[in-house]
Amino acid sequence: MMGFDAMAIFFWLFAVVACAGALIVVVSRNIVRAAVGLIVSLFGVALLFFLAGAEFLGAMQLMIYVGGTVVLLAFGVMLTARTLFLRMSTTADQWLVAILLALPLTVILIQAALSYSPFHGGQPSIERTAEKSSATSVRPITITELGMALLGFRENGQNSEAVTLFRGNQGYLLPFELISVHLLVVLIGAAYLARRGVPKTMASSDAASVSDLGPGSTD
Amino acid sequence: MVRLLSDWLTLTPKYEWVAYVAVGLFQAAILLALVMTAVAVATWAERKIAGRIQDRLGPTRVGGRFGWLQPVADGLKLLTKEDLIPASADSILFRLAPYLSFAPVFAVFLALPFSEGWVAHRLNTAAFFILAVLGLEVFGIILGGYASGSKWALLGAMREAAQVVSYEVPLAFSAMLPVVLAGTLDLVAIGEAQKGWFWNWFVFHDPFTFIAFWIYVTCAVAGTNRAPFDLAEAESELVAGFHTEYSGFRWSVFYMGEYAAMAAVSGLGVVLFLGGWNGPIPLADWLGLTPEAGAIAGFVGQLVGSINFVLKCIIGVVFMISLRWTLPRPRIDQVMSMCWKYCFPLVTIAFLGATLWTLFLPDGLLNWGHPKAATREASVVACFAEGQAP
Amino acid sequence: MAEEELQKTLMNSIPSINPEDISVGSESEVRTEELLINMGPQHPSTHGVLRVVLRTDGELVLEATPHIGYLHRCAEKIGEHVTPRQWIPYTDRMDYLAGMNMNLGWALTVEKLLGLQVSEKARHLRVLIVELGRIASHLVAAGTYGLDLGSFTPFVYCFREREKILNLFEAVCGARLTYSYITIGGLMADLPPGWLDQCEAFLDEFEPVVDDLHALLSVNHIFVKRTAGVGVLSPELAIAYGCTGPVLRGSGVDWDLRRDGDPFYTKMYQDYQFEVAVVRDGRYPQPSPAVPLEAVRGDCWHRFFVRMVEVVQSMRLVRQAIEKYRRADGDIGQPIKLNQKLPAGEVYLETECPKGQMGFMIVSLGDAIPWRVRARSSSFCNLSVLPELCRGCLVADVPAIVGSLDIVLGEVDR
Amino acid sequence: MNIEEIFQQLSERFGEAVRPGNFAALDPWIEVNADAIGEVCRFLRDSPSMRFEMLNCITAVDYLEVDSKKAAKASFVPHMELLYHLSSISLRHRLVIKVMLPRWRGEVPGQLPQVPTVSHVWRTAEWHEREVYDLSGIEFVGHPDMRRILCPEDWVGHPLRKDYQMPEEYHGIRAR
Amino acid sequence: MFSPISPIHYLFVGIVLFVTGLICLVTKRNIIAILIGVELILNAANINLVAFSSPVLFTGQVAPLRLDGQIFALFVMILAAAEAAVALAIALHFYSRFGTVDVDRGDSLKG
Repeated sequence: MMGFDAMAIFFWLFAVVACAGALIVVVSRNIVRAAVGLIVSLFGVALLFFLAGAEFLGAMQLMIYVGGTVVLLAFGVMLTARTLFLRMSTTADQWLVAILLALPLTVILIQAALSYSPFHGGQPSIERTAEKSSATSVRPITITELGMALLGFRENGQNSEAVTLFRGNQGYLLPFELISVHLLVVLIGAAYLARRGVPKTMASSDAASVSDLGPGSTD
Repeated sequence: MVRLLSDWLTLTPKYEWVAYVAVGLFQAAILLALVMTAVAVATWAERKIAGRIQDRLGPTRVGGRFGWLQPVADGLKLLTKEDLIPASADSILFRLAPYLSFAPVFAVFLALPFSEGWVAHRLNTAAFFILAVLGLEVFGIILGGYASGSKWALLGAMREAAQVVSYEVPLAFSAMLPVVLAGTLDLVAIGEAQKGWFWNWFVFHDPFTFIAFWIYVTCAVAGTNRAPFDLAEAESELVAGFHTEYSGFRWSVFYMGEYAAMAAVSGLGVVLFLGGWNGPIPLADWLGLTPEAGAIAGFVGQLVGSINFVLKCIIGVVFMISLRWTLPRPRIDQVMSMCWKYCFPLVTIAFLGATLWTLFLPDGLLNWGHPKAATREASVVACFAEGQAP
Repeated sequence: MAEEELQKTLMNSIPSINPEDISVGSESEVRTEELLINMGPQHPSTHGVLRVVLRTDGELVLEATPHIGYLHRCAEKIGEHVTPRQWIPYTDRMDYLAGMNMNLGWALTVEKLLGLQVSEKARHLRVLIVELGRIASHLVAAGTYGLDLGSFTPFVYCFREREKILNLFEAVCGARLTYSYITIGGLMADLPPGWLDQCEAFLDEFEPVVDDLHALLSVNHIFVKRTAGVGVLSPELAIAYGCTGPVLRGSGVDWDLRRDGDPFYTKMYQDYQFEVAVVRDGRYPQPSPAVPLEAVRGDCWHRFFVRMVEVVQSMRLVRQAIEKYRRADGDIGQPIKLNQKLPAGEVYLETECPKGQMGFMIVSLGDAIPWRVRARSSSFCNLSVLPELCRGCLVADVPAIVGSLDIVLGEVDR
Repeated sequence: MNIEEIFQQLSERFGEAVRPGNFAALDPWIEVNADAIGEVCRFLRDSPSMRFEMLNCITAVDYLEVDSKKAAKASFVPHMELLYHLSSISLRHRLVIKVMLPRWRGEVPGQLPQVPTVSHVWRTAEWHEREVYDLSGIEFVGHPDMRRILCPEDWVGHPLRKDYQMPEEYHGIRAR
Repeated sequence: MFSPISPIHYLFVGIVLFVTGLICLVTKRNIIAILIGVELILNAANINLVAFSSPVLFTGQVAPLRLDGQIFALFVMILAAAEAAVALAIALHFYSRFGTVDVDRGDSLKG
C-alpha cells in the first residue's frame, strides 16, 4: 500500500464521514435519523473546509448549518410528526426514477471532474505542509481579507506578490447589503407564515409563541 | 512538536502522518484527562457548595472528611447501574444522543488557550469556532429527548431547542465585543491584547463591555441550561425533562456534558473578558518570566499564566453553582422574553456603543496614554497588507 | 406503542376527556398536536399520590383533571367500629403533616357531644401545641413550594426548622409524625420539665429564619414572576368551591374559624391576641414585607404569603400560650374512659387546621361506639378547584398552582 | 339569625316541603323534602337574610340495624339521612338541613335512592355528592358527572352502607 | 490517486453529496426530508467553491477563485439558512392546512 501524507489521511477520514452521513440521509426511513445523517455529513464537510485552510468557512458551516439549520429541521420534524416516530415509505418506482436520474448525472459529473487537467500529478505535498507557514505564495485567506472584501476593499487576486487594494466594483459590498436585506425579509416572512392562525387565549404573546412548540400527537 | 517527533522517529516524509496522528492523539488524551478532572472536581464542588449553602456538610464519607473521592463513588455507582432503554424509544438514536451532546463540548477545549502558548490548536477563528461548537451540544439533547419516546422528554427537548437556539444569538453578540476590541477572532491574540494591569481586561475597557460581560454570563448560564435556566430538565414540572428515560452511564454522559460545558463557557468568558491568563498585576513581566528569558523562565511564565486562567475559570464555575442553589426557576415564556426583550436589545446597543468607543477612544477607559495604533482602519489595512490576521 | 395504549386505556375511563377530539378534532384549526400528559401518581411535584391528567397544546394546558383516591382507607367506615378514642390515631393519618390539629378537631367534636369542658391549663396547652403544629405544617408548605418552583435551598431551611418542632413534639408525646397527643377530655400527658424553655429558645432562633424565607421566596423577583397573577381565584369562586383556610384568605376573604367559628371552638382562643392573616387595603398584618405590585388578590403568591404571615401570628399565639400555661394552675385533665358511653346525638364541628377547615362529625345512638363518623376534608375541597385554576395556564404553572393549594393526599382521600 | 326565624321564612316560602326538625339538638336542624332540596338551597343561598354562601359538607347516614335481634328494638325504621351543613360568611351563622330518604328507591334493593343535585347552587357540592354517591350510594339527579371519586371506577358496592359486604377479592388481589 | 490531495478529490466528495441529495429529493415525499436533500446539494456546491479557492490545495500557483470562492460559499450558506427558515415556515403552514407533511397530498393550488 502506498504511503499517505498527513493531509491525505485526514482528507480520506473526513471525506468518508461526509459521504457516510449523506448515505444515511438517503437510506434512513426515519426522518429524525435522516436529520442526524445530515448533521454527520455537514460536520464532515466542515472538517474538510478546515483541512482546506478555510477555517472561517468551517466555523461558519458548523454554526449556521449544524447549529442553526439542522436544529430548525429537527424542530420542524417534532412539530409536524403525527406519530412520534414518523416513517417514510419509498416506492419502487420512485427508486427507479432516482436511479435513472442519478446514474447519468454521476457519470457526467465524474467526467467533468476528471477533465479538469491540472491535477494529474503534482509535487509531493510534504514540502507544502512544511512551507505552509512561511511561504507567501500560499498565504492563508484571513478573516480580515474576507471582511475587507465584504466591505468593498479587495486584494488583486491575480498576482499574490504585489498586494494592492481595489475599491469598488470588485468588492462585495452590494451583494453583502442585498444578502442582509434579504435575510431581514426572510425573517419577517417566515414569522408571518409560521404564526398561529387562531390566536390562543394565552395572555402574553411570547407565551403563545412558546405554546407553538407542541410535540407529536397521541395516536 | 510534529517536527520533533518525526525527526526522533526518523520518519520518511511519506509516513509523517504517523507523527501527526500520534501528536493529535496525545493532545486529545491530555485534554480529555483535563476535562474529566474538571468535571469530577465540578461535581464535588457542586455537592459541597450546595451543602454549605444549605447548612449541610455535603459529602463527608468517601475519601476523608471532605469527601474528595465522592465523584469516584458516584461514577462507580452510575457505571454499575443498569441502564435501561424504554420499549417505546428509538434505540439507535437513544444510544447516540448522549455522546452527541458531550463530544462538541469536549471539542471546545481544542481551541481554548490555557496560557499564552498552551493551546491544543491555535485557530485564527478560535472564538468563532468555540461558539459554533457550543451550539452543537443542543442537538444531542434534542435527539435524546425525542428518541426517548416519552412525552416529558419530548417537552424537555422542545424547551431546550427553543431556549438554546435563541440564547445563542445574544451570546455570540456579546462574545463579538472583545473580538471587535482586539480586532481578531484568535483567542490567543485576544488574550495578549489584555496584557498588563487588570484594567486592560476587556470587561473594564468601557461601560459597554461591562454590560456585555454580564449579558454574556446570563446567556452562558442559559446556553448550558444550568439552573435557574434548567427548564429542559425542570424536575418539578417535567419529571426530569430530556433525560427522564436515561439512567446509568448514558445519563452520566449527559451530566459530564453539562459540567464540561460550564467549564468551557467560563473559560471562554475568561479569555474574552477577564484577561485570560494575565493576572490582575503584570507579575510575570516583572519577574521576567517570558519566553525571551529562556526556556525555563518561559515555561514557568506559562505555568503561572495557566494557573491564573484556571483560577478564573473556577471562580466562574463556582458562581454558576451558587446561582443554581439560590434562585427559583423562571417559566419558559419568561425565559424566552428575557432573551429577546432584554438581552438581545441590550447587547446590540452595547455592541454599537463599544464599536464607536473603540473608534474614538481605542485605549479603553482606565489607561490613557497607553500607546496604540492610531485608528482601527489604519491598523487593519496595515496588517491586511502584511497579509495575516492583526 | 405501549405507552400510548396505556394512555388510551387511562383516558377511556374519563368521560370528561374523550379520545376522539384530541387527535382528529384539533387538526382543523390548531397547528400543533394536542397532547395528553399523565402528571402523577408518581411525579415530583404532586405532593403525594395525586394524578392530574393534563390536556396540553404544547406548553399550554387546556384542561387539567385531578384523579384522587390512591390513598383511600375509608377511615369513616373504620370509625363505625371503634370507640372515639380508638379513632384518634386515624385522624393523625389524615393530615399527617399536622397531626396535632387533626387530634384537636376530633377531640373537640366528641367533647361537644359529651358536653365536656377541659381545664384552663389543658386549654392553653392545646393552643400551644396546635399552633406549633400549624407552624410545622406551613413550613412544609413553604419549603415544598419553593421546591416546586425550582429553588431547593428554602426547602432545606424549612425542614431544618420543622425538625426542631418535631423534636419538641417528640419530647411531649414520643412520636414525630402521628402523635395521638391531644385526646378527648384533655391531653395524654403534661409537658416534661424544661420543655417550655426549649420552646422559647426555638421561637427566638426561628424568628430570623422567617425573614430569610421572605428574602429567598416571597420577595425574590423570579419567585414573584412565577407566582404573581398565576392561578387567580376570585373570592366568589373560592367560597363556591368551599375552599377554606389559607386558600380562602388568599382570595381576600376575612374568615378564620379561630375567630368566627363555632363558640365551642372559639372559646379555646378567648383572651388570645392574634390577627387573621388576610390582606386588608393592600397590606398584611405586620411585620411582613410589602405586597409586590404584580401580585393579584387570590393568586398563588397571596396563597403562599398568607401562610408565611400565619406562621408569624402562630408564633405570637405560642408565646401567649406559654405565658398563660405558666400562670394557669391545676392539672391538664383526665382523658375519658376508652369505652365511655356516648349520649345519643349528632355533632358537626369544624376547626381551623393549617390546610383549611377540617370538619368532624359524630352520630351516636347512645352506646360506646359511634353510629357514624364523618371527616370533612379541607384539602378535598381545596383540590376540587384545581381544574378552574389550571385552565389556560402553562405546564410550568401546574406545579405552582398545586403547590399553592397545599394539599395533603392523606387528607384528601381519607 | 337563629333557627326558628330561618324556619319561619322557609315555611312561608315552601310550605309543606319544609318541616321543623329538632331545634333543641346540639346542631339544630330543619328537614326538607327530597324533591324540594334544590330550590330550598338556592333560596338559602340567595335570600338577603340568609346568604348561606358556603356548603361545608354533605353527609349521608345509613340507619339500618343489620343484627336481626337488635333490629327488633332499634330506635328507628331503616332509612338514610342526608345532612347539608351550611354556613354564611357574610352573616356569620350556620344551618343544618336534613333530607330523609328510603334506603332503596321503591324499596327495591339495588335501586339507589335519588335526590336532586345542588351542585348548581354550590360548585363544591359536585365533589361532595360524588363522594356520597361513591361511599353511601345515593344518586344525585342532574349532577354533571356522577362517577365514583375515591373508590376505583369498577368497585362493587358502597362501603358506608351498613349492609355493605367487602368483596373477597379485587382484580385477583385478596381484599379480606 | 490517494495522495497528494488535489481539488479533484474534493470534487468527488462534492459529487457524492450532490447525487445523494438529488436521490433524496426524488425519493422522499416528506417536506422536511426534501429540505434535507436541498441542504446536501447546496453543500456539494460549497465544497467545490472551497476546493477551488483553497490556497492549500493549490501549491505554487494561486487558486483560481482565491477570495471569490470563499465569499460565494459564505453567501450560499446564508441563503441556505434563510431558505431553510422559509421552507420550514411553509411546511408548518402546509401541515396546519393539510394535517400532513406529504407533499403529494397538498395538490390543491389555491391556498
